[in-house]
Amino acid sequence: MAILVGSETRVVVQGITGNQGSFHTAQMLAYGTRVVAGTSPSRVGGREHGVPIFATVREAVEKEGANASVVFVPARFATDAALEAIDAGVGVLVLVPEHMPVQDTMAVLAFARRRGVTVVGPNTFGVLSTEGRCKMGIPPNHIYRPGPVGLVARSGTLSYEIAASLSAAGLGQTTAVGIGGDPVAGLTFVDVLERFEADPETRAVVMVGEIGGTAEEVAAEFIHRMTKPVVAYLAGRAAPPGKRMGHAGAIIERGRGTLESKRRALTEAGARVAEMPWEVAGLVREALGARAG
Amino acid sequence: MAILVGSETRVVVQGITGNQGSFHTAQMLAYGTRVVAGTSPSRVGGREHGVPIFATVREAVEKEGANASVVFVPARFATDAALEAIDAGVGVLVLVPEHMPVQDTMAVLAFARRRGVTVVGPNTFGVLSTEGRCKMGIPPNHIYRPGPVGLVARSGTLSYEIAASLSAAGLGQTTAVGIGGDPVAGLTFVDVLERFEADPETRAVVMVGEIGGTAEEVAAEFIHRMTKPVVAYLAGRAAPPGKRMGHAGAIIERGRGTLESKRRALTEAGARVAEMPWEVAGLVREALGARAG
Amino acid sequence: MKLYEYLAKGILRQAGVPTAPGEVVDTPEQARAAAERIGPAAVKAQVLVGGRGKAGGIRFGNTPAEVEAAARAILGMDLKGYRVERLYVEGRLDIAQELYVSISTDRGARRPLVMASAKGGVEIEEVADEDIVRRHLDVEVGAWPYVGREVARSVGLEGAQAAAFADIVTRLYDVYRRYDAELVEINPLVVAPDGRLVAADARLNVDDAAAFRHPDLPVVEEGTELERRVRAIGLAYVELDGDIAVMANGAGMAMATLDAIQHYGGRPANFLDAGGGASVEPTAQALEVLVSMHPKVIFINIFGGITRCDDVARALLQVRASRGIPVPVVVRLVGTNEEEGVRLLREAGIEAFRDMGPAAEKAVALAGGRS
Amino acid sequence: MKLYEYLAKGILRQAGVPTAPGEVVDTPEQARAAAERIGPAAVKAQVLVGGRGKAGGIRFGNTPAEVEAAARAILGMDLKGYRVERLYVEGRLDIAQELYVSISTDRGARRPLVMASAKGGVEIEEVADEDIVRRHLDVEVGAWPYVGREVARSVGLEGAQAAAFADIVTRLYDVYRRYDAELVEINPLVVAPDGRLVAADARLNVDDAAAFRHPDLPVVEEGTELERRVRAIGLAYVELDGDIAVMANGAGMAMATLDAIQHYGGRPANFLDAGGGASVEPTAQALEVLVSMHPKVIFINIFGGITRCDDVARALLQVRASRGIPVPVVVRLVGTNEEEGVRLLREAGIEAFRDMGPAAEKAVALAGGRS
Repeated sequence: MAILVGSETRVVVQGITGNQGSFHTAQMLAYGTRVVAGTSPSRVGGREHGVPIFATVREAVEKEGANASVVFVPARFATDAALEAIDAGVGVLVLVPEHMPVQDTMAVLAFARRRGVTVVGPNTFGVLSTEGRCKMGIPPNHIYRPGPVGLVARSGTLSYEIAASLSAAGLGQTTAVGIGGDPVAGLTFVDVLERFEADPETRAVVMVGEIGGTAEEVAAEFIHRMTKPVVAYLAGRAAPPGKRMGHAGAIIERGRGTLESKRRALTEAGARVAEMPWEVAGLVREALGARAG
Repeated sequence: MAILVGSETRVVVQGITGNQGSFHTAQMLAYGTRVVAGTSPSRVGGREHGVPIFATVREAVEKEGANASVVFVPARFATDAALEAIDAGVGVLVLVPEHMPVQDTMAVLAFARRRGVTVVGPNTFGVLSTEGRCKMGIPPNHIYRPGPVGLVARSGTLSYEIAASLSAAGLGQTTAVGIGGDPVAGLTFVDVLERFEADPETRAVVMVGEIGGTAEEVAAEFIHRMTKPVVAYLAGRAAPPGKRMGHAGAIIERGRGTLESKRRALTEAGARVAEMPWEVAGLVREALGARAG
Repeated sequence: MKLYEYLAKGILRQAGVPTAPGEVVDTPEQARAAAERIGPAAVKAQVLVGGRGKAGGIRFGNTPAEVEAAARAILGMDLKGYRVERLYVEGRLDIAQELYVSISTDRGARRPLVMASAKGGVEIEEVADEDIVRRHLDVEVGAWPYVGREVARSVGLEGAQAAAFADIVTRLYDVYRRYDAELVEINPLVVAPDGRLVAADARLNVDDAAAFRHPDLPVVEEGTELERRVRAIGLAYVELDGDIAVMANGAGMAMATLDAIQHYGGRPANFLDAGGGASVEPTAQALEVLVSMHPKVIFINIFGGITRCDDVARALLQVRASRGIPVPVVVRLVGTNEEEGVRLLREAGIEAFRDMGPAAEKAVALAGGRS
Repeated sequence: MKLYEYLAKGILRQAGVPTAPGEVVDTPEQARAAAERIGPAAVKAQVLVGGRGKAGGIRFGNTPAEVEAAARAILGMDLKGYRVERLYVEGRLDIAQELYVSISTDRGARRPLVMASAKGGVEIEEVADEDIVRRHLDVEVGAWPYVGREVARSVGLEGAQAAAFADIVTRLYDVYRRYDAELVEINPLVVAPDGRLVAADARLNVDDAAAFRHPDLPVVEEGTELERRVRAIGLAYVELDGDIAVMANGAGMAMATLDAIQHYGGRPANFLDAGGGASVEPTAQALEVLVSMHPKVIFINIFGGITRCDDVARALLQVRASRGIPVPVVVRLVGTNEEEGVRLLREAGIEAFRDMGPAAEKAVALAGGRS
């Protein structure tokens, strides 16, 4: 088992003929993902890496049975692409682009809520499930192994670092989910934690947070009630207030979003909080051992 | 029993201090309606016909338990009033004003749909239920009698004419509903027919339609499946195409909305269609007799 | 409120929809001057009726002299009851294909509706249903480019043309929203031989109820002179071709009253809704309009709900006293304050009816019976 | 992107929010001239930091001479690291009460949030929670006047003032939407002795990601000169006060890298995200920036997912060859094409680390150990 995506996920790639879209389509296919269609304004009727190209997501849904979409178009076209996918009836929508206007994101999420669509991102590396071998997004294929750990992160590369260290320690993953680095995102930590809590294969959860907003504090409230152990790492201790640390969402503003607040909330909720990324695997092993004993 | 409103309906009047609002509040109270609050930008904290005046619908809901609103503000403020009532959590919203912009009405209806609010109107005389003595709107109090007939109409005065003739013939009404004379309205004929069909006290339905749109044709599809008899009268036989007959919605446009099309659809659906308004009562009596026999 | 083609085109052009160059003219000489700037041109009557082409309201000219002659032929024409007083001189388009596209309000669905067809150039009612693409819009989302792309695909467009079409749909929706349109239509949307799309004819109907939001929009007066005059005093009025002048309270009642007259073989002269709760003054104004029409009979049909019967009686007697009513008046009067109203009329020698049917029958008889 | 007060006020004024008359000036003489037109005035430093008043960045003058003197005192001041180069001279307001109102994006709720308080005039963070009214907006409906009326009631306003407040909320939301604002704030919203409401100070922060929709908006350059320069080449960069220059790929990795340096007692000189999948050229550009900072050590921390380790190695060697790197470089390099990258560096005499911790520790040691 896994969460969000799996063997039944039939993916349409929006923007399949672009540099990013084409490269990652090949990578997703290599991982085993059922990429059944792509969209592009050009080369309609042709193929990219063997995948048929359509003008619209609606056609991809109707003709190829696509039920999930991953968006690789440039940020300023991403809102249109997202609304198109929701309207066409996909169930899961992964928004890879960085720099989507926040108010556009809110409009997309409102429409998605009405249509019951799960939105991952924007500004996310995506989702990867080891069982069913489905990847929607951009994480490197080789670092993940099947196993009992659910991984949820705001950041891409930092989560790859941690996934690789888990894999190296023999702690494979059920699903890795990127909620994205933007201030407003579809999936929250809580949304993902709920799914991991309900997923029978997931036995422990690793949560990679960072400064900015209060998503980690809200997650802590849920962690209180979780039966599965949670190990957290939080990035941004060295960040000064008022400065955006790369991610649009990674900023301490008006006294909110400090690392200390997040660490305290998570610790009080019973999560094990690693000081450094390389400590995560050890804490997971300890948590799994403690739970088993 | 009755539909839409009844003894448990607690009404807030939006625009209670205006000429219309004040006059009809007195009428509604006289009928027996539980008018529990009014709103007005002026005289907040005061009373109108004994009804407390608030600045917002939210306060009327929180402090007086209002669960339905009837709007008497001028048309250009009606959109704001309607959205306010929906947002404040009323369950039934009656929009009396004529001349609300149609695109505003669509926005109001979309919001109402999301919040599960029933909208009657705009450009409606409202709703009156004899059992429970609840009137939201402007129909004259004296013409209705308790009885087995459900009445639904686009037009006010024409439906009063028919209600009075029913009452005179000893055929009282469960509920009279005005869906309004605008092209886009909250309740449709079908919405109301469904409720009458489900209402145990209603034994026959009178439907007063008119030229314009295809609401009567759509209603005919539902009437096919109804167990209760329907008597219809349709106004506008003498109307030339392309001319608006008073109601914004009463116009034959591009070949749609003709009386002939409606009459044919209703007749084929098994409804009794009266040629003239004064024939309605007789057809109802006949229908009830036929059904009883 | 309908806008003339040239106004609709101006709005579309401003919204970024491609149109041909064009100028509004009032005289043949102006048409010639316009043609000198524009080149070969279509000369189009600016009247608010469909089917101008078939009726001779559109002509073509290759030279300024031809355009002038075309203008001379059209100006002053009677097109379906409207006199042509203004022309639009527009650069001629070479046509590879004619498409149709519009956005209107779908009453039943309570949503905006995009309609498109690869068979444009004729009134959309004449296009077979299976040749029309229909796509409803979500009012809380609107028309983003993807909607246009989907519709473009459905009418068979591809590549750059599909993109141009999608762009036009988005811009049409902007116009639909910004102008509170009931209908914004491009028909035909011409595909030029070089593949470009150009709006060759345009309609824009604005919701009357939203006119207060568009004070800058030039008001186009629709209807006959009498209709305009009566509407100016705030009453719903439609001129018909019969001889029985009619007043009733409420739109539905007014329609039913016409139907009753027709039912008895009479011919109503008008539709007039005096309002569901009108007092003495507006009712008197409405009556004066009826008198001024010189009908054979005046028929007043009142069911007093909010309207008070005594007010109606007073209005009638006031008009009779002030200017006289030279034709028979049939009054049906029931409902609120009925007794007082009937008494007032009786004292003035008018016997009011209680029932609508006999009253209508009497009015028809007084007008000379079945026509 | 933050806008200066005077720009924010201009936008609010255009949107119909009442403001006092004001002028932007660059010199004391201009301030005097402005005061001659405006009368008694506040002279306000135009810098993008809060708490200007307390820091001496706002002064008052009753006469043109006093205003000129105030301007002279403020111009050139250092306010929390920003030099004052521009002033806003604004008509003085008589104050009966100070309110607070703003619309911002609530990340958690994923909705716009109206905040209001009867205790304005101080930073909202300093206002007790129970004195702040919070009202989320539905993005598909927006802020119609009723929302403002509800908020007005909640902060205790009545009558004409409640109506004026409601109107301001609606207009603020228009600005929030039209300018893709992250925050639009009026603080204080002054209640004048005659009861009128006037925006006395304003903030408008625009979403950087939406800047492409606002090409006319004057770009306000935030941050230090170096930060601006690095951002201009498209990299996320923040200047810090340490001596270890840092580059990593991905924002999260870059943050974690700083944390690791701090963990071992070192002080990072900067945050630099070279991108999650950057190729040779941008990586080389980023490295050149680090060299130009004259740090004690350069620390490169790469987890190659999409980023290729050999590309990073090539970029490093390229910069070393072209301009030299006069300080020690510590490299941690794992992931995609790791072997090739490590080999390239080894051939050039650089031994790459496999693990982040020991690499960070080494960098700190080379910089002189714990500070």
